[in-house]
Amino acid sequence: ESGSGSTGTDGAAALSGSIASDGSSTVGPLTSAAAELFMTENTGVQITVGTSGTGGGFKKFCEGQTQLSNASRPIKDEEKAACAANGIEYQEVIVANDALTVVVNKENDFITCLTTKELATLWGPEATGKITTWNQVNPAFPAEKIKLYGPGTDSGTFDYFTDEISGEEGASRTDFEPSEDDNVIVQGVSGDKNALGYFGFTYFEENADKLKAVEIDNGAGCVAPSSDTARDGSYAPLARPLFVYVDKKAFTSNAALKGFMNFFVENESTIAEAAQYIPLSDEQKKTAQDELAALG
Amino acid sequence: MNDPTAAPASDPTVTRPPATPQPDDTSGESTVDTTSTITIPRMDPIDAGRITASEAPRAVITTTDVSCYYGSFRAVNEVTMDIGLHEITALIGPSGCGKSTVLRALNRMNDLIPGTRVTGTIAYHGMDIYGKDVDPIEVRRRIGMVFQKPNPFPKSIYDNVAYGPKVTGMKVSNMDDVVEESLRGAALWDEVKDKLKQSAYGLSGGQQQRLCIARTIAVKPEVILMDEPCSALDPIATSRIEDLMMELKEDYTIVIVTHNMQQAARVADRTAFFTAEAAEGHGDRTGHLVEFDETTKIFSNPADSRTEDYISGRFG
Amino acid sequence: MNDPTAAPASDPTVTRPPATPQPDDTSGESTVDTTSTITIPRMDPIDAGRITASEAPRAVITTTDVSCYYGSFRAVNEVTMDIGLHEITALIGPSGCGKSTVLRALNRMNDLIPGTRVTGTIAYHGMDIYGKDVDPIEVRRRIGMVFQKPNPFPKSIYDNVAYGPKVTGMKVSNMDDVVEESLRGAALWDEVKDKLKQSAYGLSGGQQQRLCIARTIAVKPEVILMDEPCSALDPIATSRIEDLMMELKEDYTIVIVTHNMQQAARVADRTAFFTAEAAEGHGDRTGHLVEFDETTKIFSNPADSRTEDYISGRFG
Amino acid sequence: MAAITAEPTAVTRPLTAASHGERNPQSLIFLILLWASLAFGILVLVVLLVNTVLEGRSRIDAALFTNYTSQIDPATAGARAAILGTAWVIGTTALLAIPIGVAAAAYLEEFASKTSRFARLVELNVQNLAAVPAIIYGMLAAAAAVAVGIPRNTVIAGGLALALLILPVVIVATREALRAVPQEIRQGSLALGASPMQTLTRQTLPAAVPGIATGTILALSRAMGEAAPLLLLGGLVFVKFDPNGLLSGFTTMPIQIFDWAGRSQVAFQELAAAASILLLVLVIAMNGLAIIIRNKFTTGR
Amino acid sequence: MGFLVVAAGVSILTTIGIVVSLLLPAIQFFREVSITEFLTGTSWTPRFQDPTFGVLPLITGTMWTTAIALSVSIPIGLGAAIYLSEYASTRTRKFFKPTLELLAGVPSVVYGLFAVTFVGPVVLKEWLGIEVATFSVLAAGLVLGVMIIPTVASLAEDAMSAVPRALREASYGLGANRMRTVLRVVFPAAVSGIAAAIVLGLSRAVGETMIVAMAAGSQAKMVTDPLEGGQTMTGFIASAALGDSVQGSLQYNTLFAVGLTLFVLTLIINIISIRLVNRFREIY
Ligand SMILES: Nc1ncnc2c1ncn2[C@@H]1O[C@H](COP(=O)(O)OP(=O)(O)OP(=O)(O)O)[C@@H](O)[C@H]1O
Ligand SMILES: Nc1ncnc2c1ncn2[C@@H]1O[C@H](COP(=O)(O)OP(=O)(O)OP(=O)(O)O)[C@@H](O)[C@H]1O
Ligand SMILES: [Mg+2]
Ligand SMILES: [Mg+2]
Ligand SMILES: O=P([O-])([O-])[O-]
Repeated sequence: ESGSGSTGTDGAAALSGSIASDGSSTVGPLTSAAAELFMTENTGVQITVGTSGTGGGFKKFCEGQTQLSNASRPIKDEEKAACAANGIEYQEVIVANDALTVVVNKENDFITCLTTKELATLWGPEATGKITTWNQVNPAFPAEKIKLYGPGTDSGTFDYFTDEISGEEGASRTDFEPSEDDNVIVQGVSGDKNALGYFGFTYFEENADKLKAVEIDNGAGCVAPSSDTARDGSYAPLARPLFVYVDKKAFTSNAALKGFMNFFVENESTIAEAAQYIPLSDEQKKTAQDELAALG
Repeated sequence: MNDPTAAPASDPTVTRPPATPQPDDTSGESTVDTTSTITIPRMDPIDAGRITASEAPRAVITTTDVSCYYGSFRAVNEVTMDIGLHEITALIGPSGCGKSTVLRALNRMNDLIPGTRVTGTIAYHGMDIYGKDVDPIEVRRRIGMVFQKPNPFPKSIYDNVAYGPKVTGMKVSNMDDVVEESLRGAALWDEVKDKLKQSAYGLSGGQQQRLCIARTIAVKPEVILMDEPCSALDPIATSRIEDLMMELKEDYTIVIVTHNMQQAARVADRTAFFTAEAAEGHGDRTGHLVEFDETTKIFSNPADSRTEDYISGRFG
Repeated sequence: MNDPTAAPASDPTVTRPPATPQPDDTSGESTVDTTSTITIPRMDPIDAGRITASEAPRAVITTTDVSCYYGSFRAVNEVTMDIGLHEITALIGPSGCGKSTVLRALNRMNDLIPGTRVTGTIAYHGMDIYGKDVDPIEVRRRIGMVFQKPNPFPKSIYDNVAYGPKVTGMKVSNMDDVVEESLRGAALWDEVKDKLKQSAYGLSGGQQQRLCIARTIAVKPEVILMDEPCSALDPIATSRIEDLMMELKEDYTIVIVTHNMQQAARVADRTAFFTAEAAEGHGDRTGHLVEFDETTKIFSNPADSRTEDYISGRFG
Repeated sequence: MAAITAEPTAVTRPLTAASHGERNPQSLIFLILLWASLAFGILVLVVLLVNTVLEGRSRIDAALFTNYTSQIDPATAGARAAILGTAWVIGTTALLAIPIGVAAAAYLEEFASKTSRFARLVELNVQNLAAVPAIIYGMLAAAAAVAVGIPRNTVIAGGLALALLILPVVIVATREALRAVPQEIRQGSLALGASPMQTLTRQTLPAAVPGIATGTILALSRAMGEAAPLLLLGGLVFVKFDPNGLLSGFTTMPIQIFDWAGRSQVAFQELAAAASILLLVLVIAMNGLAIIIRNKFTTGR
Repeated sequence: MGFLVVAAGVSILTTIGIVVSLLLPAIQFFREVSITEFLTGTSWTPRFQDPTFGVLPLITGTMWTTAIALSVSIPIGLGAAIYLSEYASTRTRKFFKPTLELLAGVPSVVYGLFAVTFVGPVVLKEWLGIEVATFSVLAAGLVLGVMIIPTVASLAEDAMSAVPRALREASYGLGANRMRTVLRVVFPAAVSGIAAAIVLGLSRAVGETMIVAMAAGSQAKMVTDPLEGGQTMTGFIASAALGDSVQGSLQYNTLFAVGLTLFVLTLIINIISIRLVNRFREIY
């Protein structure tokens, strides 16, 4: 985990060294894209990107196994404690925006918009084994069997969704197909007319031909997920920022890591576009740059 | 006899002009009148194209220029001989000379070894047993076989005997009778009648071999081929089987392979002596029939010096 | 001879009182003076505790009450005999009577089969070869072995012969000489001298067997054990090997297993006849030594009726 | 000699097929069923191959071999890191498993007495280990890595997991190869006064090499297709570099395929299929090589 | 020589390693969760907010995929084995046996892909009109079955080939045809070896991971309908390994409790199989 070569963001001299990152499967592709662009210029740098989920990533991060952790939610208190216990200091860096998207099958003709209350009925812990047909969610819906797909319990998306919808992090029904692998959700929902699932906006964008995004009504009318609604905050409550957590010590000692982070933030909009993410607003970007600069 | 590598065909002691055509057995067809049988013409074994025993009885099986191959290896070359009805014919010769191969060719057991091939003609009552329409299964039912190592099935004694009639679809009014009769025929009934339901593996070697004979006669074959049936047995068991063979020949025709010359001398009416000589260069040895005659003649006054050498134990 | 199941020990024809202690060979120790040899006392074979050949020469190997086991199966029971120096000793008997087992016990080749066990004493020049400090490898170097099937290594002729001297770490000034000398000793030199570098597999069966003999004498053993060395060979090859044995006995002591009684009669000075009788009930047969005497005596005037039965071909 | 009573032969039935022959309806139906069983297996194999080839053929190109995987541009992404990673991991596997496996087999087959408790214990262990699910070996290797304090996602940990996985197979194959060496060769050598160890190294092992090679190649080809144990090592990562040592991070072909198959874009699915073709070709080639060696060996004897 | 003994000892070390690395965390696990709850509970949600730790859903998942797999591989595998050992010419066998064995060589991720993209949606849904879920126990089981055909076939063929020629010859010599010889002599004589082949197939099916992880679904529930998804023990371990848990946490130890269960299960199966194999080895 040591880096060498000249520091600086200009990349004039190629860097070398290795960087291990893990964490959110929502953020993973973005970091991978960043790494990919970075490594074409710095062939001596080896960056690995794992996708264990936000929680899984923080576990490794706080054990010192990784220098970067991708997160689709802020770090939790117990994770902070774990890091502190191991003497790991970190900096949270915002890298993109996301609109957590609820999707149904393309052929689904009864759902275009769901209220947050309906989502709570559908996904709340009490629903386990009880809410099994759509008309139980809304009498206007047909009495078809519900089939649910969602991210696994290690994912930040799961934490965020349960927090916003059930009001408590982790409070979810248990009888759905959980997967850390978002394509499983794509496959599942696109293969079954009565299925519903949720995940990051990127996955929806990539599969817009197979899936239908559900508009969300948070009391202020139905809003569809999009770059704009996510950035302007109207897609509530499911719009969220995405983060990368960086190990401070590694940042200063590992030139490759420093170079990479600077590159990441500098070229944030290009990277986000390439990976089909919702880029940062100018203000968000400025904050991120300042935070990195403060690290030295 | 100084050149062991000489090809058998060029051996001066046995001259073999092109085989005289035999009635009914060269065509490869089996649509011949099924009642006809062939009487073997008496011929001097040296002069004749066909090596026959003198004083020949009616033949059950006649082989003409039979060669047997394992893949490309010719194990036996051009054997021509006749098996006489209700006789015991012994095949003797040193190890590897092809006795077993010839024996197994007689009821198409060789078919089961991949890559085997038989050329020439083997006729059973004048019918080519390798003919196009011939069912090898029918051949084996009529020409039964007993092996060197007793090989009972891992079943009860009763089931061992009943197996043949069952699988060949024989019409049997009472299987118990068939089993008893067959076991009596093999001189085993008294020893096993109280333990018919016990495993055949509990019998002694000699009893097992007699069980195998009982099993064979249960399907009522006409000919029984035996490949060294006593070589794994002790003297007492051996002499029992030899006695049994003498009884059986009243009803059956028997061909026996043995490496025990005295056994051949004791039981056989006719004896065929085979040997194998190495081909030029490398190890492959092809077996061939040296001499076939009445047993007394073979043992007292063999026509070929190699027979004499073998009989007198000079090799083998 | 009417009860084949009688245990050998109760056989009336051979009475065997507890073995008389022999000098030097019962202790299991091998620190004996290596130059001492034992002269076998002359005793009547029937009355004596030890079955010995009459007119016994100096013994190279003496076995006392040797029984051999495969696992729990006793293959051979209490064999007591002496192998005379510069003699050819033949072991004969029907299949499965334990000839090979005894032979292989003589140079500890049986060690290699898991579960084998030898009881009693086998002494080589008075030293117990199963003694605690004895290295079986050294035993095998001094007591070489030739097998039934020629078993050359998949190497060149030269390498086959050179293998033994190499692996035993023999001091050899010129390996070429050793190879030539050994091949000459095995009467093979003239046939192979131009193709020493070719694979041994290209030789005929008889040549391969002589190569195996050459290979054996290359390590300069004192005794050569041969297990049916000719049974896979044709008459010419057989008689070459027999001639060779007669030559070799000038320099070596030879023990040969053969199923060809005439061969024993032709080459052996002394002959031991073994047989196996079935134990009560089930198939396991234990082999034992029936008679051991000068070859002429065994073949002309055997003391035991079973020997006579076997010699005259009544079984086996 | 007994008098010959040449009685006229009874009327002889023809030897043609009867109802109990080889071609009766029962037998034919039975044979058809057997044949269909075999055909089914082969058919599935063909369908699988054709299906994979149809899906992946558009991505069988140079980029598949030379490029790293890409987040942004699946159309030009490749399996370079996975191919090299597979080579590293399988190489490590071979270096660990072959010497240990051959030595263990030689011990069991040539030296251990059947009654020795140690040998029996080893034998029982080998038999049991052969049936332990692959994923368990992943858990073991992960624990071992943690125990010695190296990261789990390293070539050495992957090689260890796979080596332990195939060790029983190598042992069994080697034992069979040793057993197939004619006893006469050993006896010939020992009877000349060669020590058992000399006999092993100079005669038995050389003669068993083809058999050992056959079994080992098949085992390695199995290891090459294994993903489960490596997943347990945290092997599912985005790797865009060539592995360069035993402590290097890595990905392998099956993991890369699993990763790509888990992505939704069609281009990644095609990439997964293309990499599957590559992996299948490798597996088939290794199987073919093993068969060639085996055939050459058996006919040469 | 020392090296040989040490090498042989590696297998023992491996077993000890497996037992230790599974048992230590599993013991931790069973400090917090009673064995009874673990073995009899019908709800498996260890990673949710109110975790439950009944392993039965995973076991039913494994049982279903295994049962389906065996119902494919036993008849097909034995049929192929009989054909190859008793009917095929040497040439045919030389070609078809290795070809069939390729089925076992196909990497399991490739099978997984095949199950999800072809067997489920195309074969079952489109061709056969069976309404399977996207991830179904049925599709995973069928493909798993295909994968273990060679396992069953190969060992069964060995067992039948081990039946002495002499028995076959005795049967043919009595005029029995091939079918009867096979069914009445060879098959009964080889029965314990054939049983061992099936048991080995069983243990392969129980232990296979990637196919079920990719195709059977990831929802741990008591499986009652093979057209639906379900999670197996191996599937759970794989998916839990994809997400990560802190060493020492209950969730982390769960992995090892299931791993231990799997290990013990395959061990039992294997002991049965060894017994069977030894029995058929004893006969000849
Ligand atoms: N299945 C086989 N495949 C190839 N060659 C064979 C086969 N069976 C026998 N042979 C060869 O055919 C030749 C004749 O063998 P066969 O068994 O007929 O001899 P035999 O006279 O019966 O010998 P023995 O007295 O040893 O039984 C030998 O060279 C033998 O090696
Ligand atoms: N490796 C072995 N394991 C178990 N039993 C064996 C073994 N070798 C031989 N036997 C048995 O020991 C007895 C004696 O066998 P041995 O080979 O010594 O007989 P033999 O007299 O040499 O017979 P042959 O003339 O057939 O060579 C036989 O019953 C045989 O079955
Ligand atoms: Mg024979
Ligand atoms: Mg012998
Ligand atoms: O993978 P997550 O972004 O849902 O943690």
